[in-house]
Amino acid sequence: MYTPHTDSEREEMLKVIGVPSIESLFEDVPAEYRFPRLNLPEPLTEMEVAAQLQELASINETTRDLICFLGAGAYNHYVPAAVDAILRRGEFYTAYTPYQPEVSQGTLQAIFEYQSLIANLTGMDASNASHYDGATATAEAAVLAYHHFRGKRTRFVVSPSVNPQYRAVLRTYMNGYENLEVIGDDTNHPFATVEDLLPLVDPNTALVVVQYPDFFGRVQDLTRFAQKVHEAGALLAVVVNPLALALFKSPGEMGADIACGEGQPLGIPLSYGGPYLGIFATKKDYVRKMAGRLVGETTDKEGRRGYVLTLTAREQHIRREKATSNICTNQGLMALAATVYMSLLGKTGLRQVAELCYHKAHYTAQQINQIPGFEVDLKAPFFHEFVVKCPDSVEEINEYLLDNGILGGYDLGNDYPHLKNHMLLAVTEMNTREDIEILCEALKEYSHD
Amino acid sequence: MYTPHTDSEREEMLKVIGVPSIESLFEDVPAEYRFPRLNLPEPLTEMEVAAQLQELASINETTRDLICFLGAGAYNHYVPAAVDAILRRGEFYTAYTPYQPEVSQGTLQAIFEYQSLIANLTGMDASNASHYDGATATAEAAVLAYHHFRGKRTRFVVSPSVNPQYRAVLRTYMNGYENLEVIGDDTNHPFATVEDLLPLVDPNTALVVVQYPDFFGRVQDLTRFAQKVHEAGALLAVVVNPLALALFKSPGEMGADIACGEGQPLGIPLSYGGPYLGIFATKKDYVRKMAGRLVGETTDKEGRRGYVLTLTAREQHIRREKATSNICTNQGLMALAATVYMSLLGKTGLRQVAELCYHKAHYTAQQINQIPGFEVDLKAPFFHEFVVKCPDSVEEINEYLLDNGILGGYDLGNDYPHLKNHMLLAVTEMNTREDIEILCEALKEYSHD
Amino acid sequence: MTEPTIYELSSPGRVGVRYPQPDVPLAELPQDLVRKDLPLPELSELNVIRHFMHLSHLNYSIDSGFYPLGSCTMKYNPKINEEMARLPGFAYTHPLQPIETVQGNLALMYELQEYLKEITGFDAVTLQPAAGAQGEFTGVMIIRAYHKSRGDTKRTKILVPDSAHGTNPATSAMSGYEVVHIPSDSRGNVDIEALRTTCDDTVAGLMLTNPNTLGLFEEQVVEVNRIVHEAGGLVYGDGANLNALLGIARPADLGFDIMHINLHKTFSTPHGGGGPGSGPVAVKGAFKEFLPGPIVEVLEEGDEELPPVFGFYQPTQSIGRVKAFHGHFGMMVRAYTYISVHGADGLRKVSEYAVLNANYLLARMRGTYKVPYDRICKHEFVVEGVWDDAPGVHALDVAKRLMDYNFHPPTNYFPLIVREALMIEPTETETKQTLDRFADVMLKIAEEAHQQPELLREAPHSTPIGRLDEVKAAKELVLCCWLPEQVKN
Amino acid sequence: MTEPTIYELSSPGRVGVRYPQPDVPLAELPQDLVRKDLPLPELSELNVIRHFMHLSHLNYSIDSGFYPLGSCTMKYNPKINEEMARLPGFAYTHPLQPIETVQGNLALMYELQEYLKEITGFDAVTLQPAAGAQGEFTGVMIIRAYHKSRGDTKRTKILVPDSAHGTNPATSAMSGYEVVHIPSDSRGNVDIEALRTTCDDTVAGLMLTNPNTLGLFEEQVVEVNRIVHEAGGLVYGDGANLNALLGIARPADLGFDIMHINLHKTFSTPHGGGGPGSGPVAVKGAFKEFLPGPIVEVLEEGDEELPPVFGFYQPTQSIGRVKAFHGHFGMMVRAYTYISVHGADGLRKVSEYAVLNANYLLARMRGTYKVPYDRICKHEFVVEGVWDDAPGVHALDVAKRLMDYNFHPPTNYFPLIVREALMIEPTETETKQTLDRFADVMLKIAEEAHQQPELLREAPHSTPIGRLDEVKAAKELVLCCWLPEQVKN
Repeated sequence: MYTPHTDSEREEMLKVIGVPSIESLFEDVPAEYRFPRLNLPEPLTEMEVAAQLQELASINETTRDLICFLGAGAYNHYVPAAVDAILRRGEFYTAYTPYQPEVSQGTLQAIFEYQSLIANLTGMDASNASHYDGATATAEAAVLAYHHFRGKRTRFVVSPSVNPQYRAVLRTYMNGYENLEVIGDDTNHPFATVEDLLPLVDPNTALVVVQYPDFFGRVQDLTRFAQKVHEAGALLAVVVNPLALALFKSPGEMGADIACGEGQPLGIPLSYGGPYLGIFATKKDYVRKMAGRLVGETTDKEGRRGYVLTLTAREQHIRREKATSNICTNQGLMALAATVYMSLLGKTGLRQVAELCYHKAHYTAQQINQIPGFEVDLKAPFFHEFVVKCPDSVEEINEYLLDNGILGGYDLGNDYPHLKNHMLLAVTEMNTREDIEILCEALKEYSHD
Repeated sequence: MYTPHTDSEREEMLKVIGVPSIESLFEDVPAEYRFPRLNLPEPLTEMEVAAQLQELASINETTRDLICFLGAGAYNHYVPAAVDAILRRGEFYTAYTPYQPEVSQGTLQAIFEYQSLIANLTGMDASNASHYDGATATAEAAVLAYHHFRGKRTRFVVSPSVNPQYRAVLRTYMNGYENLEVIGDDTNHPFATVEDLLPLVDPNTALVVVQYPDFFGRVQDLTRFAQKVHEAGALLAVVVNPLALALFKSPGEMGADIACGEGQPLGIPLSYGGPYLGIFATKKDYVRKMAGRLVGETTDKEGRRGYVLTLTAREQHIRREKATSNICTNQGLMALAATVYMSLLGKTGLRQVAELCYHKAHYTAQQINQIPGFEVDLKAPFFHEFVVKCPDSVEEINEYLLDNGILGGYDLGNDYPHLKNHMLLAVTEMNTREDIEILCEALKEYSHD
Repeated sequence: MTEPTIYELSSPGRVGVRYPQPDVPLAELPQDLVRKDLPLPELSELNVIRHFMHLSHLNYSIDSGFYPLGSCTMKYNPKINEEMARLPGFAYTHPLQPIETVQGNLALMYELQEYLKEITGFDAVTLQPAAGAQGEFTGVMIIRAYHKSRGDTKRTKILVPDSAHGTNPATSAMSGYEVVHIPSDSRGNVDIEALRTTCDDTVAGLMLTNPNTLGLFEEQVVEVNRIVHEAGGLVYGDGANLNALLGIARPADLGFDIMHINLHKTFSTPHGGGGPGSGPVAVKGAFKEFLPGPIVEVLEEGDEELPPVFGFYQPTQSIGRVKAFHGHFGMMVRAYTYISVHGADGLRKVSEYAVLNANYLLARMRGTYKVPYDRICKHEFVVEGVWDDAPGVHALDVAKRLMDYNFHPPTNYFPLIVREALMIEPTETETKQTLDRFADVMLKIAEEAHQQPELLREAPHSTPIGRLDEVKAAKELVLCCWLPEQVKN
Repeated sequence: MTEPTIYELSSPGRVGVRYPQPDVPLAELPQDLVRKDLPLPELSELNVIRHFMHLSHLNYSIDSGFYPLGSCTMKYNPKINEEMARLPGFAYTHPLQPIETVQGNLALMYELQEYLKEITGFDAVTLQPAAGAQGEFTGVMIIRAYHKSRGDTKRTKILVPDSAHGTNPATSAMSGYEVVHIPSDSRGNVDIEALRTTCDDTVAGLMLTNPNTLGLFEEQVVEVNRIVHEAGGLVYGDGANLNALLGIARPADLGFDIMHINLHKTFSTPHGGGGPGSGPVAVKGAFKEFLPGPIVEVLEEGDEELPPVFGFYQPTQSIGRVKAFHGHFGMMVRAYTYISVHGADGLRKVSEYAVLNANYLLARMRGTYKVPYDRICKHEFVVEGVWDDAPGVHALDVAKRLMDYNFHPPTNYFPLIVREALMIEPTETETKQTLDRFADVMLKIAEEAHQQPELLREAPHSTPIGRLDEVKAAKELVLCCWLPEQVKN
């Protein structure tokens, strides 16, 4: 326990307060409910809790024990040791939101650099200081569009190849508003292209949301699509994998208005799904509508450069019910992780990792496509994830793979009724050629059995 | 790799130097031996080396996988997480020896606090800033005594129950001097008491070395012994386990002149034997003869308290061949670990750990003593280690234990010809009653088989 | 000393981390899709380490000093928590792994749900929300879904006391509700009469913080909740101030229906310079089926030989997901560790000492600083940072002056109902010695305010940088930096 | 700001870490042996964390800035090394475990031995020595044992050049040898004639550092070693300066017989504020059996299916153990990691760039600072920190003034053969930008020395504390602090 008072200190303090006991500090609590007996396990010492959690952790099978081909929104990348060395610094992780800039320049400058890196990577004018994750960042894109059109445009067109969980969260967020429609993601046509969405985009459309690379790993130039969306007066949000942007054209270059997405691939451990990092960047015109914190550069009286939270007038602690979002906490430490990761890899390293993913995924896809019963569409460009049509249920195949030490792909049947027996496989720089061959061998054996 | 120059920077630098190429910086190296081709494995990237070392590390069986009853100079204790949190701070571990006090007060004050804690724990007047390990600290006690008597006393009496490896190192160090004798540790009489050593202590004796608790775990009051040694004009060095001193009388209180020993039990991981921490403390009279660094308190011009390396005139970098020791490096970071550990546990915690060790070891000893074929001497006081007389070779018993997930004790037959079939068992706060019962069950089964 | 940005430290061609060459045949790249420029900085590993070490030295943090930021519960973040969250068995699991391969994770999540239920008195918990504000959103959307499920469509308002956190009205608004403010009475409680007159069948619910943002326990809390319930509304508890209630009172017992819990406040997960947080939501049984799913439950009970098998449960009338995957698992590991080392008695001690520390500081400052609602406080209290006989000195000046004494300032200008508020929350992990040093400094600053006001107005004097021009920041709006070669273009 | 000591922060009865109650019946304690008082401080975990964080902020370190300390090779300590040494598979192994349970450790140690042999050209290596000084001791004791084994008892002297590290003569003395100093010639090399006239059959060996402590390659090194060998002596190589020779020249090829290697210099294991180091010793085949044991060797060769089985080998004529167990294993993991990421080309690049950086700085400073032996240097160089036309300014003042510019000073007053020496070793991990900033500051300080000498004499001005009274420290000799209650007694 971390309460430091000794008995005599406690007594001295009570005397100064002028009460006889600690209990007397709680007389304003209704007596009948005061001091309930909580039924919790007996306290453990640090030594015991360490043993207990080591035991719990050891029950899990991890991506270090298994060969991992699972992605679908969370990816198994290498995180250089220097990232965690910085994250472990108490000055960063035990600081609060930098509301007092004079004693928070470390956090502020790091976020400013994060904003710069994300703006550069996405080709946008500005990034915020982060959202909770890719899903909520996507939902915040819809919130931005809603406010941009002051609620007058009520249609939100979403591609079926946007991550199903992101679509679900977007729907939850949009439920707060009356009379909106979220359409386009008819999962009976999972492989619909962006062009298939165009007929839905009308003058009442506030936002079109597509993913790039999409949930199935596919990459498509969105330049013409963006033009069409803009012709209808709507905004275009592109859900990105930031790592892919080291290799492929940025959403900014293609004309998107908002780039959002999941920053986990940028140096954040899988950690069973969180904490991750919601990326959100936009063009100049929409900066003041963007939710979440923003750090801006300024100077002090002596002209020294410094950083502050800026445009706080948008935020809930000032505007209360008139705020565009209730967001308060961001993912500061995860944004720091991504900043350190991108700084370490830099231009060369980030591109190299993206290319490794690309080449390894393509090799894997080609190999699997040659296995009887398995089929991969090799025509459409993809990044590091692709759909495998399987001869059997994905669940069964995955069980077989697990017995062979392999964490298989994602079962697309979970989200798309038409994609029973379709598996989504991800390949990263962590997968050696040997891993890939072990996978292919296992699939071959499975198809023989 | 960690060389940051880009090609163009390298060229600019060569130009400023005025040479055409990097090779031309090496023309003073004999041409025939210049630029040998080294036959080393191809370089690995960080990602690859991490995988390779994880693989190597996973081959080992650890004290987390096995129930550990092995001690004999290195002990399996719990290290609170806060210790490593501080050790990981770059400001500490990437600093050099604090020769420049104005920019090294962090290291200097931490060592000053270490010296204070060790002096308090051992009951001595002063501690140095640490030696390499318990063995070399013990050897340095002999060096101190040699110099104290200016080489005129040539006998060193060492108890057979001093750690065999420490005795070996002491002998190696003493080999540098002519005509010394190291006697007393006749391993044919391993259980000789300190009283048995007294007849060897004569007016030519410079130093008597005993261990407390001794290698077999036994604890004995040394007060009268110290008197006798002093009557002969010799010095008494006591090799200590610092953790035991939280429970038992300090060597200072009993009259020892030097307390030395292994600081590993104070928050330092087993790490296959090193780096550990050599403890060395002594009485006022011998401070100026003590080898190794010393930090002293002083002030700056404005009267602010500060710390400096002091009595450096004793050291090799000033005195060269007239120095009492060639010591240069100490175990600064390990001394920091011990300082943090002792600060965290404090008076209460350190005593508590020592008592846990004591009670658990005694319980274990009693239980084993009841197993047919196994015998423990329960009469002599002991701390957390004890000798078990076994019905069979220790190697065979340990193999059996290992098959049952137990890391058995140390085979005393390695060092003491008369102690074949004798095992030295250590029990610490890490061993739960369940662990102890598993051990006893296994020994029972062994004795039945 | 200002630290250059990573862009300014960049040198074209420098590489920080190497990666292997591809070990597979290269695939063709779709040239029309490939990016031509990638304007990112290029640094060495040492560049990066030094840069961020320098930045870290510009931060104040709990690990470096006292951080009495009201409403934020800046307690010590134990180091063991950090170790546990980094155990490879936890850190290297993928959120979509088959449940049979992650029973350790699910067991931990399940137990954490159970602990939070026991501590708060509620019947069901979702761990999904990412932070307090998202917990609030989840809670209010549950209120909405609940009324809707009963066909009760006329409820369009959420009541919010005037002492509430800014998130409360913002949440209500983004959940489609009209916000109606309820005033406080002279003791700092919700004005019961005002509440009574406002409560009718258009009220969906009340968002109540208890202890409130004045640090005061709502003396009429049971009555307040009864009034709302009688009008058919629900009561949402803002759990930001739970640190005062562990083992003291269970919010569900007091009549709350729904509440979020800030793991990053009460349960010691670090604030990370602004996040990540974690905001589980607890509800009474009637609202369980509205929770965002999935929730961890026992699929097969364990016995003496075998542990239980855990899996996921999908509530039937769920408001829908509020984030991807299962919430901030890393934060759950830390909170679980924290609860495990405390147990029931330890948690009660946390709240007792949090309240003791606040009252001690209050006692030491009372008389020198005006205390607008002066009674026994809970884990925090609010004073005025202004004196009638020291014109020109403001709460902000007091706050900035504290920095010169190596203290982080309290929250200031909140709550809004106190003039020039200074909101002070010491937490239970601080020693008496630290509290005394802080109180001494606060008294000294009060003296300075009267005798050397310019010392305060121009403070801080000792920080790496002085007060910053916030107007310029908002006007010129420089939100990112660029590589030198980009700037040239 | 001075930080209180942990003794001053202590509060009687405070507890930082809890431990479980005994789960076994209590044994009786031997009351006459039990300690009555235990005068140790009592702090909370947060007390401890804050205290050491504050202390850390008072340190300069490689991670915080440029550290051009000559002879110390303050290169970047890669973070991956730290992670690898902390892998539970390594960190939680006991040094006396059966070898079949620690094959991972033994494989690593064996490979490291092999790598060090290949890099230096020697035939056998012991990893046991704890640090450079102990490596030297080991080496000189091997020289002693070797001569003794041949019945050659008249050799009583060790030759040491006047530019040697202080450890060399100290080591020779503690190994029972008389030290004979050899002067340097005008190019900074060993004076060959002096060496020749000194070498006779009383010489046991020569301790030679190459590059020497002037940072200069011994141009006659082959001849020097030949002369010693012809006299029947052995040549010991002080490996402190190996960072200049990786892939450039192998010491064994140049004629050295025995050498230690500082893993904490050349192979990037951190200096830890003074240690731990690690000082493996490498020898030519003739001396293998004299090494301290045990040494790791292959017990059974591996094949395509099975890895080799590793075990320990005990040299037959060993000088004996120099420390307990197997040496600083944690440092070996780091060095192994470092060598693995470099390979042959990478290691050569390390030395090339270390030498490039030193020559670049030398080129920038030449003309402003007097260079006593001015030729192409290796990984470091020595200049004078004094000017005839700036009386009253000393090398120490230059060193202290550097602190005001946020640089760590170079080594000063060593080597002794240079007047007011400043010994500068930049290492290969520093960028040109850093070197330029340092050179600019050095030039500026030279200007200040002439124009505002008091700026130097009273430096540093910006550190947490000024120059300290070392005489007082040595005279009053306060070597530890005590609890307040102890002081009272």
